[in-house]
Amino acid sequence: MNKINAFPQALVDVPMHYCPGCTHGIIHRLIAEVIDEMKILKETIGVASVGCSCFNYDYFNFDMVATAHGRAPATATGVKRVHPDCLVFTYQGDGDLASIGTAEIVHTAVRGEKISVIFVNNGIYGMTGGQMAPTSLPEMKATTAPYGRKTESTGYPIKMTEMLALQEGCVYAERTKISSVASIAKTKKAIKKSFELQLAKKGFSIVEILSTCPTNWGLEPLESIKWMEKNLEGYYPIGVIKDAKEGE
Amino acid sequence: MNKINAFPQALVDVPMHYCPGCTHGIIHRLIAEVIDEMKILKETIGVASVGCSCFNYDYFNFDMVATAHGRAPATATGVKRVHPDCLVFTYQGDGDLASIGTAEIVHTAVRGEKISVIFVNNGIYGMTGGQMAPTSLPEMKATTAPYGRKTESTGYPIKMTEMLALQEGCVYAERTKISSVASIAKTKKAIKKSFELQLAKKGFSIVEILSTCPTNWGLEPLESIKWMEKNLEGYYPIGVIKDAKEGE
Amino acid sequence: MTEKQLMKGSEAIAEAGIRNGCRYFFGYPITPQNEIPEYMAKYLPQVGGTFLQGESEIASISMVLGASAAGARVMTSSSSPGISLKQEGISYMAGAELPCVIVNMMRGGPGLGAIQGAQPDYWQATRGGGHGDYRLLVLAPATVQEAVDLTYEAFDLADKYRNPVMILGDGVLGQIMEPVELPEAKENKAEKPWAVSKNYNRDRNIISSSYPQVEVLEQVNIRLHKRYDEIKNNEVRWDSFLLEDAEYVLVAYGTAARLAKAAVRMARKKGIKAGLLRPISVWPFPQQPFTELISQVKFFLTVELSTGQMIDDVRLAVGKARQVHHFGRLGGVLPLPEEILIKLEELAKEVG
Amino acid sequence: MTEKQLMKGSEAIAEAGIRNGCRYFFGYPITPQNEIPEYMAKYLPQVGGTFLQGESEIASISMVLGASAAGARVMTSSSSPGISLKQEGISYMAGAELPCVIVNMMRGGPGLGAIQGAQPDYWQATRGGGHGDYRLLVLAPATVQEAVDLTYEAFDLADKYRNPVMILGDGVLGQIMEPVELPEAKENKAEKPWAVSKNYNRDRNIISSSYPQVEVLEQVNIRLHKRYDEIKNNEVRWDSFLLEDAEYVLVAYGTAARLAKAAVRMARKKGIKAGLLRPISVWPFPQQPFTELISQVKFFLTVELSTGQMIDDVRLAVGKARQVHHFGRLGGVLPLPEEILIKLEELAKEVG
Amino acid sequence: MMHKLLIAGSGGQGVMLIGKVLANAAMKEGKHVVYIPSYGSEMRGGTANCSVIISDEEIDAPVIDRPTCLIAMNSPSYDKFEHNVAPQGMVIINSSLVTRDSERQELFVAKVPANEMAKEMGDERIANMFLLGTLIAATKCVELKSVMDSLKEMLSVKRHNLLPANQRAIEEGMKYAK
Amino acid sequence: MMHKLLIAGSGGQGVMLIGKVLANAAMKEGKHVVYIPSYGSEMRGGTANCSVIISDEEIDAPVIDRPTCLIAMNSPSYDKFEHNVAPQGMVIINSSLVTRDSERQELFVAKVPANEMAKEMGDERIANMFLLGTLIAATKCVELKSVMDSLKEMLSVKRHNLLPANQRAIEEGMKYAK
Amino acid sequence: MAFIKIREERCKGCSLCVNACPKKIIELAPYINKKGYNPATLTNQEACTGCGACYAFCPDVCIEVYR
Amino acid sequence: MAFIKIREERCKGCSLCVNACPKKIIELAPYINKKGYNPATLTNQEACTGCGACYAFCPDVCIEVYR
Ligand SMILES: Cc1ncc(C[n+]2csc(CCOP(=O)(O)OP(=O)(O)O)c2C)c(N)n1
Ligand SMILES: Cc1ncc(C[n+]2csc(CCOP(=O)(O)OP(=O)(O)O)c2C)c(N)n1
Ligand code: SF4
Ligand code: SF4
Ligand code: SF4
Ligand code: SF4
Ligand code: SF4
Ligand code: SF4
Ligand SMILES: [Mg+2]
Ligand SMILES: [Mg+2]
Repeated sequence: MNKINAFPQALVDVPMHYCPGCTHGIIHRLIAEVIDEMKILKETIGVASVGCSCFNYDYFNFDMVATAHGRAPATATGVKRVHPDCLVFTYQGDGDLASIGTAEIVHTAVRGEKISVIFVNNGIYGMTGGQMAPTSLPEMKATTAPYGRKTESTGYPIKMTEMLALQEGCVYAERTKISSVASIAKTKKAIKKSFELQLAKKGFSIVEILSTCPTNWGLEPLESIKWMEKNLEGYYPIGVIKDAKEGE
Repeated sequence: MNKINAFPQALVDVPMHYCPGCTHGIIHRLIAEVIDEMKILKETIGVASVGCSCFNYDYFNFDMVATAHGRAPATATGVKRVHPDCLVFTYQGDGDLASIGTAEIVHTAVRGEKISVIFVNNGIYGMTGGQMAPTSLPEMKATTAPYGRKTESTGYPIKMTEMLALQEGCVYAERTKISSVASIAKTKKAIKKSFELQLAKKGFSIVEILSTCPTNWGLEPLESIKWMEKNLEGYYPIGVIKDAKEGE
Repeated sequence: MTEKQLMKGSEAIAEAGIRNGCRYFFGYPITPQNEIPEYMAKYLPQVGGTFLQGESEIASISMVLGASAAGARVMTSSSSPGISLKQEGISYMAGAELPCVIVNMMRGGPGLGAIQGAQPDYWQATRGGGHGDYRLLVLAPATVQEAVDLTYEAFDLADKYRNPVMILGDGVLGQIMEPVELPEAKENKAEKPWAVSKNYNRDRNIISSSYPQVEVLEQVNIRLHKRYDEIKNNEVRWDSFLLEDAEYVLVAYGTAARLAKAAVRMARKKGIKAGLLRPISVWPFPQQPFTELISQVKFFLTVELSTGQMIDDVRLAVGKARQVHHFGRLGGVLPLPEEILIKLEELAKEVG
Repeated sequence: MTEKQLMKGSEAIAEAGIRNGCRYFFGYPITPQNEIPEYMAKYLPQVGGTFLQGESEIASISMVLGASAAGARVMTSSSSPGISLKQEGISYMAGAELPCVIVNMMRGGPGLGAIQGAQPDYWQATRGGGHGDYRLLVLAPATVQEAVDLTYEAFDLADKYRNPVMILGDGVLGQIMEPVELPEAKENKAEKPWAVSKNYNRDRNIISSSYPQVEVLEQVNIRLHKRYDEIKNNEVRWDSFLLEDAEYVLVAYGTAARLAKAAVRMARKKGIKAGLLRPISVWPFPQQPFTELISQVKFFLTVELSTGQMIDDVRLAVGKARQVHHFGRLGGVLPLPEEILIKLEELAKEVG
Repeated sequence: MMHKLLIAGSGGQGVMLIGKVLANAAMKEGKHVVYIPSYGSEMRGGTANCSVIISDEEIDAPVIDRPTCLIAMNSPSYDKFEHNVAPQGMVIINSSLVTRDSERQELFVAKVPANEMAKEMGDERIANMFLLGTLIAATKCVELKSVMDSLKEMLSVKRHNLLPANQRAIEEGMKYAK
Repeated sequence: MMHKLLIAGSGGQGVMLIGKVLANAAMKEGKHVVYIPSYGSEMRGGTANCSVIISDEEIDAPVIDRPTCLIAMNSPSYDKFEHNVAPQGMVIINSSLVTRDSERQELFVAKVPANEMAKEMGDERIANMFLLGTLIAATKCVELKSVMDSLKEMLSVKRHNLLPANQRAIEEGMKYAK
Repeated sequence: MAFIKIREERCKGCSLCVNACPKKIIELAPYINKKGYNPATLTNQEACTGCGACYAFCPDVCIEVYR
Repeated sequence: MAFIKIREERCKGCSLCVNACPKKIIELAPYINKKGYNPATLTNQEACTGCGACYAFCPDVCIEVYR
């Protein structure tokens, strides 16, 4: 009789502040598991962004830098240039990465900065209470889109990962989701691949993870996952968007 | 015996401050000619950005707003939302649009803001004295890339227009150049098309114009044009990148 | 008298804006002021106005610049970190002489800090967090009713002086609900012959803060500073509480002033002759009432939710004629009136 | 004594940084300080350092934050509008207790203004243009040699206090060339046990400015302000010229101080007992020399390339014991020593 | 008389509604009133609270140190706030979820099995109304009528059919104020 | 003695080089010196200028109001700056490009056909050196030797073959100082 | 023979494990934990296959799987 | 019969028109204008076709074409 799923070493054993059923927690665990498996706990530096995950430095059991809203890729650039042999990743929400931080993520990809980006897309601003994100779906309600997102005046949801994949500096881009045991495993694989590519000094990579926000979607956790698959995934198809050219 | 090329009404008859042979002047004239031909002088509002063209409000003979470096698309959004029936365009350099103003141009395109963007790409920061731009070519020298642009640490030139064309809100995107009578005429046509699409309320459009910077390239005006065609155009092929779906 | 309504500070500010003709709002979410954009998103469309969430605070202030240049009554709001991001844009608007109303619902800092109400951005607001020697007219309401009244007026002041006006509140003001009387709803009829628009019957208008000739820029600076002097002459506002015979004067603005006022009442009950001077316009700062008070007063005590910023202005007004002390709690902690009273008593004991 | 070299202010600053172990530079072009990034782009690679042009000032300061968190000696530079954009990042660095050196080569404002040297950002530098009640150590060199010496030292000070240090210059200082003696080149050996890195032999490090519990944030604020007090005790710097018997004291920093010094010399030639007090650290501001001077002095005259900002600090130091006058030219115009002298004579005549 | 009321519970329990209804009722009676929500990361933890100050005189400080009356809708909030209550203050406990006794002898404690009573009335979501009833009866800070007027205003018209049930709950609750 | 030198011309004429060579030479002589370039949008118009202050004493103000000596390398700069020159000051004119006479009688004017002389010497780009020569001879602000040392330092080694020609030009120019 | 342990004090009662378990042997308990949530509990240890689905889905890392 | 007029005071002597003219009938003048540039001049009016290439290329809008 063995414990087959230990509490990951790369996580600190404290309660997390996320709402019940919020998939941020699952994603944290996956990152931690990958770091454990790769045995790089002491060589990893995470960069926290601003969003519901902004306190994740309390949960990740390795060195962390918390920076300003949207600027994690630039801060990670600063960290990585000083410690090129460390694994450096950012953890960013869709408001952080796809709205205020657009310039930073685009240019970090353009530079082919050797970092990994974990992009948690829940189509809404979780932390601040459910405002519209650039990734919110057409007609989706949000506190700043009380009548639903109108495409005539706010456009269509932005496809950041596709945009970033266009850049030559980006060596790998995949969109995954958290909705089943299989998709969770796939997400973990994608994170691992991104980390491995980084350590092999290949370049910039991003894993976009379709996630949920039960609280601001006004749905139960399980319903949220279903809603995500039915709606968010419809607009943001999962799969590899850009694959590493060789090796790995 | 008729004067067949009058000084455009949409230009003020004052000397321009551009360096000898700088193609900014030609682009100014083309915009003015289009406005004359469309008879919209009194309904046009231009938004000046920060770059060598930042004083163009002295030359354009219509209402102008000058704004902060990189923010012209956002300012144009503010203007256009107040005056939806006016023709509103921005005039931006590659430093302005492709570097500091990345977030603003991307999201203005995403929103499908009904403005026209004249994007003058000379692969360098002209006004500030020849620093590297995100559009500078690999190995191209610049004052902040004294050993030439190194792709390992600064990546490859960014293709903004291609990125913007991806957005559903962008209805038309074309890249042209200033190098011959024909390409000048083509550029004018592109500008006109963009303006017409705007007045037809179709959405966002952009005309990227490959231009020169004789001063900071350290070349004579004519050589500059040749260099542009040989090098800049090699990386940035001209042509329609996204065409309007219907009508026009 | 219209009927009173129970309103949240943030929402009341938004409604006051709408009632004085604000038809454009550009902003980006940040706690503790999200109710302003959210209210605008809901109600602006109902009066034919436009709410747009910018992709960032910088985009938002740049949109405000555009809409203001186009002649609209326009507003933005944020909280500390977001206001820092707007500094370049604010400087541009001051330089281009563009009116707008900017709300800062301050929170604990520096950096990401905490989201509870605090007052650490007084200097940023009154001294120009941005570059270039401009000034903002800065109004600091203490109650929801005052927030309504000052915001309403702010739009007129901004247009009158062609200058941005800031409403300087904090998370407490933004979140509490109080009964308010709302002012009459008006359409904005302000003539703005300088604005860009269709221009069939006039010369072209240029809106810019760029003056490459230094001699010209110097003249612009002089013109702006004349206007600032005018504002200093016309727009100084303050409130006083039991100052007539006060020997100890507390000085505080906004939420801190409410706490200080409670402390003054408690002091009076104990026979301590305390009073409160509450700056309402923190720029221009009310200098004159201090001059008048000096002879009767033993010391001044500023109460701020910071380590002491407004205290500079008090000292500038008072000189070294009297001691000016400071009491503050930081980072979002609110001092209790009792604590303020204790500090006051201690200090009073020292002077005997 | 090493040999002197003729160097441009901006380049001298860059070289001084490199010589004190600065190995990382992140910045974005803006006149009049482009020679700093350009110099760094050329010479940092030669010492194994990294120059990277950020996509904006905001990206640059965020990279600085990252590199500083990672333990590097790191620098950024800009001029007025660009410094406004960095305010949020600067506040974050102050909140996260991260060292770095920031250069502001001020120019005429507000807005895009003009590119010539001016001093309109004194308040922004000394009062925190960003949110959240932090302070920067701000050093204001007047000559290229002093720019070298102060920049060199700035890196040590930043590390010592774990706080950003600002070099406050202007377009004139940035562009002129003067002979300088360069200090010895050192490698940075500063131990930074708090920095993020590979961490085989220690607990994890967290760098953050986020303190959601207000009580904790209050303690952080108190800790920071204790450190600021330490800086006030240790790092006040000023220079004096002919103050011993001065009856009229000019107060000026940076380029304005050079102009004022020339005026003082001219005044002395005319038998007017003028002197110059030149703050070198503008935060912390040298208060004490003023106290010592008051009895001998008839009035103070600040000379600033602004409408008067440092004058607040002088008044705070002097109180109302003496008049403090202001003379300034704006927008990039430099006053001639003659003009300053005329102003001085006028004022001297008034006091008789 | 200044009533300093603190209403605490978990996110979905209708804590904020009690506070707003009270504040609105007080306003209708021409009283001075301030409603102070808690906000921010606290909310996410699952606990929520708000304060209401009601007074005949101007209210200066929008902050409550020692509430004169606490409604504790669940255990965590009871544990968190019991010790803050003013001496001789009042505690109204949702005894359906809070089982332990008060640690402070001098407090006036009313135990209201709000969830059970609500369930009995067929709608567990109105548990908060019972506690509101107890509060107004115990403190007399506002009248029942103003509360009902206030509630009517604050519920959207299509929910006005719920008013009678609410009123009954409030009236039931009032009985628990000894 | 304080020399306040203003060197003006168009972009490609080597105006800045004259200034830097002078400043460097002055430094070598242990003098106090400040070199002040003009910069910014002015540069783009095609005119360029710089100032150099050389003094035995500390230099306070890094600004020149009335230069004691002006080098005008072309007409526009002559027109622009002639009136600023200090009373009894000196003007050194590139007479290859400036044809009009001085409007101020009291000035010391040296007319140097620099472009022609340079062309004769086979390299029009060293026209500036003639004018530099005239300046040092007329003002005695620095010695020829320091100028040559300075020039040697400032030219990259692979251009040191140009030094003799430069020296000749400077020496030729010196002859024009009356 | 397998089973899981649920660290109740970490659990937020989100039910994701309840839904994930192919054997449908997890339920929310009728009582609440310190944080005020009804924690998940294993109802039928016998049936547990140790498949780990519950662990994979738990956002709060409450579950330990033994096999 | 066609010709062009060149507004010399606007001209910066960039030579783009010189190169653009298919008839090669534009040259830079030996003298300089007020701004210090050698302005473009038409050397052979007879040959001008009024094609407008020079106008199209002139960044400073110096040229008027008559036809
Ligand atoms: C400069 C700045 N602007 C705004 C905010 C407020 N803010 C905090 S988190 C956030 C957005 C969070 O959304 P997202 O990135 O999608 O993360 P989520 O909470 O959904 O995981 C915003 C706007 C801030 N902290 N700083
Ligand atoms: C906030 C800010 N940062 C930097 C600058 C300095 N600046 C002025 S123009 C410019 C870049 C110009 O390059 P580009 O946009 O390519 O235009 P070009 O001059 O090449 O036409 C920069 C960096 C500024 N004015 N404001
Ligand atoms: S607000 Fe949304 S994203 Fe944030 S923790 Fe709660 S459920 Fe998750
Ligand atoms: S610097 Fe370059 S882009 Fe600017 S005007 Fe001169 S040639 Fe044109
Ligand atoms: S391990 Fe599998 S079978 Fe066992 S409880 Fe978990 S999900 Fe159910
Ligand atoms: S998934 Fe985890 S948190 Fe959710 S109910 Fe199951 S054990 Fe509890
Ligand atoms: S119109 Fe044509 S032919 Fe005539 S000068 Fe111009 S380019 Fe030459
Ligand atoms: S193209 Fe225009 S500016 Fe250039 S030489 Fe010809 S006329 Fe002159
Ligand atoms: Mg999100
Ligand atoms: Mg460019």
